[in-house]
Amino acid sequence: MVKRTLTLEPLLWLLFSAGGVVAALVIPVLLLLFGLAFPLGWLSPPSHAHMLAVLGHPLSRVTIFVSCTLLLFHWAHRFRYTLYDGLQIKHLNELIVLLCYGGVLVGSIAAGYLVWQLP
Amino acid sequence: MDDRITLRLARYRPEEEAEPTFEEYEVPCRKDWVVLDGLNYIKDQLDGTLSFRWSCRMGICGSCGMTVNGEPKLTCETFLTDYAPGPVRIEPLQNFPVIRDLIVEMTDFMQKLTTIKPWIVRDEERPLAEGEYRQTPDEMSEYMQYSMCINCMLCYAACPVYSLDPKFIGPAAIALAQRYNLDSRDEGSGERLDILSQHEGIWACTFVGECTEVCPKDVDPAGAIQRYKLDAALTSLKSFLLPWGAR
Amino acid sequence: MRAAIAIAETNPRLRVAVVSKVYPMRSHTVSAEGGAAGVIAADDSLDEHAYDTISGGDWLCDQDAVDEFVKEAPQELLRLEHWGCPWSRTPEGRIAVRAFGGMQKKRTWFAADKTGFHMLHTLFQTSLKYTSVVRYDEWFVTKLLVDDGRVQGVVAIELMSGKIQPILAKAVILCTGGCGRVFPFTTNASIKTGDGMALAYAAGAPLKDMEFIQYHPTGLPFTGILITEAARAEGGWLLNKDGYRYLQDYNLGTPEPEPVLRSMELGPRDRLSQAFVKEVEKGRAIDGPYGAVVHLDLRHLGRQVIDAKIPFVRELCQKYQNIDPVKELIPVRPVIHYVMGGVHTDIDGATPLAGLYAAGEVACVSINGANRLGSNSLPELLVFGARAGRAAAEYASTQTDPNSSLLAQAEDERRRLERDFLHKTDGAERLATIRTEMQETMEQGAGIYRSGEGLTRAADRLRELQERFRNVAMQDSSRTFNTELTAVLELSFMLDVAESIVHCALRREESRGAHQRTDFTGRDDERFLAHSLNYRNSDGSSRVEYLPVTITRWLPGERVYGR
Amino acid sequence: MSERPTYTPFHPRWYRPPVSTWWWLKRPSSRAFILRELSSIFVAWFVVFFLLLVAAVGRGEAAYQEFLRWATNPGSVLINLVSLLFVVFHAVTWFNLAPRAMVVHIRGKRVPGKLIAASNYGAWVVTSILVAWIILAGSR
Ligand SMILES: Cc1cc2nc3c(=O)[nH]c(=O)nc-3n(C[C@H](O)[C@H](O)[C@H](O)COP(=O)(O)OP(=O)(O)OC[C@H]3O[C@@H](n4cnc5c(N)ncnc54)[C@H](O)[C@@H]3O)c2cc1C
Ligand code: SF4
Ligand code: F3S
Ligand code: FES
Repeated sequence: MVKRTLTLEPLLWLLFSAGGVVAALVIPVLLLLFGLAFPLGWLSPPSHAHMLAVLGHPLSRVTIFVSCTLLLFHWAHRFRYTLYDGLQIKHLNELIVLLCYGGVLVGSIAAGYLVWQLP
Repeated sequence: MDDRITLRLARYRPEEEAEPTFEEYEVPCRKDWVVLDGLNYIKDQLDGTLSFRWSCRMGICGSCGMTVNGEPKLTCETFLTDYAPGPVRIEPLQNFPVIRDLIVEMTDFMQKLTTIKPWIVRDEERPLAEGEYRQTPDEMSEYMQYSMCINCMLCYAACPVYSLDPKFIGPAAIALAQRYNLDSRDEGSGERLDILSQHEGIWACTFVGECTEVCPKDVDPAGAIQRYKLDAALTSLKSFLLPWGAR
Repeated sequence: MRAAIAIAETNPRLRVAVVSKVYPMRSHTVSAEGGAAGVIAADDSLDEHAYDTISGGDWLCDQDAVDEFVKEAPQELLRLEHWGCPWSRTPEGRIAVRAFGGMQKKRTWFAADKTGFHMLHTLFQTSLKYTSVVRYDEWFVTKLLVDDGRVQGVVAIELMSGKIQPILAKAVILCTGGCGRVFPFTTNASIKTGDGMALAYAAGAPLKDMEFIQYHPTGLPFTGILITEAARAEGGWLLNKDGYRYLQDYNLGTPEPEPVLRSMELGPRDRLSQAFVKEVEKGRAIDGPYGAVVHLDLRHLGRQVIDAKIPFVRELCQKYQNIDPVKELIPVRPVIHYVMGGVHTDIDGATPLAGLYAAGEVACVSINGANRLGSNSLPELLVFGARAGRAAAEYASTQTDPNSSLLAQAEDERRRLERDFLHKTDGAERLATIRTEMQETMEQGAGIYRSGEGLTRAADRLRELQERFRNVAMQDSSRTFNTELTAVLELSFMLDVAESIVHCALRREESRGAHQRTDFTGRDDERFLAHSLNYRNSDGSSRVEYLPVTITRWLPGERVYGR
Repeated sequence: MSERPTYTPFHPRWYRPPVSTWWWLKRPSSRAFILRELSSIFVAWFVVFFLLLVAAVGRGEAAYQEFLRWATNPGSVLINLVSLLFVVFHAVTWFNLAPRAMVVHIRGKRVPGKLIAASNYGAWVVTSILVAWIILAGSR
């Protein structure tokens, strides 16, 4: 039998897709609330205590960490190809990969740390 | 009835010039004339040196693809009146090397087509005496859409990924691979996956969707590729998690 | 393509060159819509298929060939199924069959209404599997190389580069399709210019039954795009100006709401096209911008049937005529569709010229007789393609390598092409003008109804056109993809084929199948139950001989439809 | 073994037109494509913005109020508005295209694409309401 060539591409693509789903499902409503509705005073923001309760729930911590990581993967994958196609700089491949997935790593660590340190 | 319309044609004569130039011709613009009729009029009446491909003039042989006003089209089903009052710009298909005038070089596709094994792969061939493979209309409808491809190359002309990286296997070839993968009679999807999961295969496609946009036969190569990606990703995830599992 | 696979399978050590002036999947088979006949239904039998074919061909078919054909057709179609051809299915997943003109049982296999398309792509894609098949795509053959009484290769132009080069071979199989383009109004693609017939004729092989040219009764006016017979098989009606199903006046049965096999709209093509001419004479046709038409009515079938069974018909009507057959009548008229005649071959595709084989529309094995039945041609390609492939492979295995004297011949041919066309600077005749005049001549002289007088006139005009052809002007001297060069060569082929058609038609003083003489209205089995064979004499003139038809089981009878 | 079917090795002078860097400006559909691809940047921005929020909540009441105040500055509102538009664009294209990649069979019958897209939109509405409800439950 032919040996399957193992590449990371399928894995990255799955992460990208999962991130795409998360992005489509939850970002709009969160941005609407925190980015526009609260700052512009359409709605009054929740109390600190409530936010702490919501975010501090163990389930939310895990969700937030995972979501952030997936979103970053989504970004990295798309951005990488945008750079390839839009600017035709595929020859800088290594640099781009470093930039994108480095970003994912840094972002995930940050997200991990932040949800961890929530009181 | 006999309005006229100007066609601005890209000409390229490799023996004489380094780059294509444009030339203008005036042709009758009749209600039932397609761009191809205009070109034939030029070739027959005005300038015999104009070169282009065509054959069936009924949208099935796939040889008459050209760029009409910037869009890839089958010229035998693109009406002149839709472009009145003109002028209409006609160029060879994009993303391919131009051999001459409106003729492009497409052996690249022919080679790629062979690599994806577009035939029924069976571990064991069924003897003729045992009759046909059973296949219900539902099973058939799984792949039917992808078998409609006429190899007209419009999708390649539209795909930006192909324009930037000619090594990309490209929409029609992948759609045809899917056509056989999804055929209940076929057992070759594993072999094809090895070829298509290389970087120039499915993963290079960023789902621009242009290919589906321009396809005259509603093959939906973009969908085929997406579907393939999902299948391929799950398969490789499986073999990643259970490396000692099946195969 | 079928032949190439057969060779590759028969003897994998033989190297096969497939030479085609277009990419193989662009060949004209791709346009065939309706289906391919092969006996598979439980209530059907090989004998019935054979009988339909023979009576449809007005007893001019060789019955041994027909027997072989009907026997192998289902096998070949099945083999195609195994190669992946998406034949339409019954709900249980078996092969579905539909009715077709002139057939008394439902036996036509179909892949919606793009049968030829699916067949060709399946064949082409399957052929990619065989490493011994080398393709010469977009190579245009200009001459057969004959030496020592046998054909040993061809001379071809590689269009992309303009290189003129011999391709030597131990055997050559011609599969170059028909010659519909000698007429002005045809369903045939621009590549169907009778090249193979002219090549074989020039090399000394005889052309058989060239006078039999089939008109298809339902083509769209102007473009000549074909509306498949399947449209009638699914229940379409032909109406004249008064909305009347006029076929009932022509001894083709009585109108029923449901399609009845071998009756009315499902009668054979020659009869239907002849009825059209009569209808025009009676002034009951409809005047359109491109001449008289009648209407094809599909409206009563409803959208669902149309979309499921004949979607391509709807697509074509909408795209090219701006008509939706679900709601509107389709204007149609008879259109040149198929040539029954071709290079004379035996039942294994072998021509009288050693080393030369032919299969497909270019050949005349003689299963089509004086009128081909719809859906018999596609299986013919398969059956006789495969047979020719096997026979040629066997022949080639016994032959020595082609001798080198051929190279000198090829060199001559190259010089001829360059002198007469590429480097030609004089000449005053426009290529397109000669072509148009030839086509008009053919339509006037050798159309649905012919007369001795008309044919003689046509023969004279063609002679004159041959003369004028010598004075044709060439504008393009480029080597790269010189389509003017191919056009001029095609014209020269077509002129030869046209002359052959007219000569054979003039000699055949009877009316049979697609050949209807106004001056000899009856069938004359005494004198003409025979194939015409058109040879080229060494001085370039042509000669027609006759070969008796092989009759094994069915004696000639009357063709009866609609009863 | 014989060699693979080969094509004519002869190469006349072909002309290969260069691809412009700005190819994606030429056709409306490719412009839409680039916009969709660019949405990823705003996804990244959202992650940053959201993590800032999480950080602020983590540092206590004062920091949280500070964050809310900071979010009212016109620059941040503008970015968030643009991001919102992009992400909604992303969501719409994503949901519309999903049925093409996913072919779902229920009892052997293929589920029509429209239904899949519709259920995606349904899921979108439900999650949005759920998230909003969780958060707004605590607003005064
Ligand atoms: C619109 C339409 C519908 C039809 N529908 C049906 C149907 O429903 N059922 C049915 O049974 N039949 C049907 N037919 C008839 C059938 O399709 C044809 O008879 C058949 O396809 C002929 O096939 P072929 O292989 O002989 O030739 P083609 O498919 O025409 O192939 C000819 C090949 O020869 C090559 N060639 C020709 N000249 C040269 C040269 N000089 N140098 C190099 N290469 C050359 C060409 O490039 C091409 O590849 C239909 C025909 C038409 C036009
Ligand atoms: S997928 Fe469509 S556009 Fe592409 S080659 Fe096939 S028919 Fe043409
Ligand atoms: S246009 Fe190209 S990038 Fe993919 S979706 Fe189509 S192949
Ligand atoms: S000429 Fe055949 S597709 Fe246009």
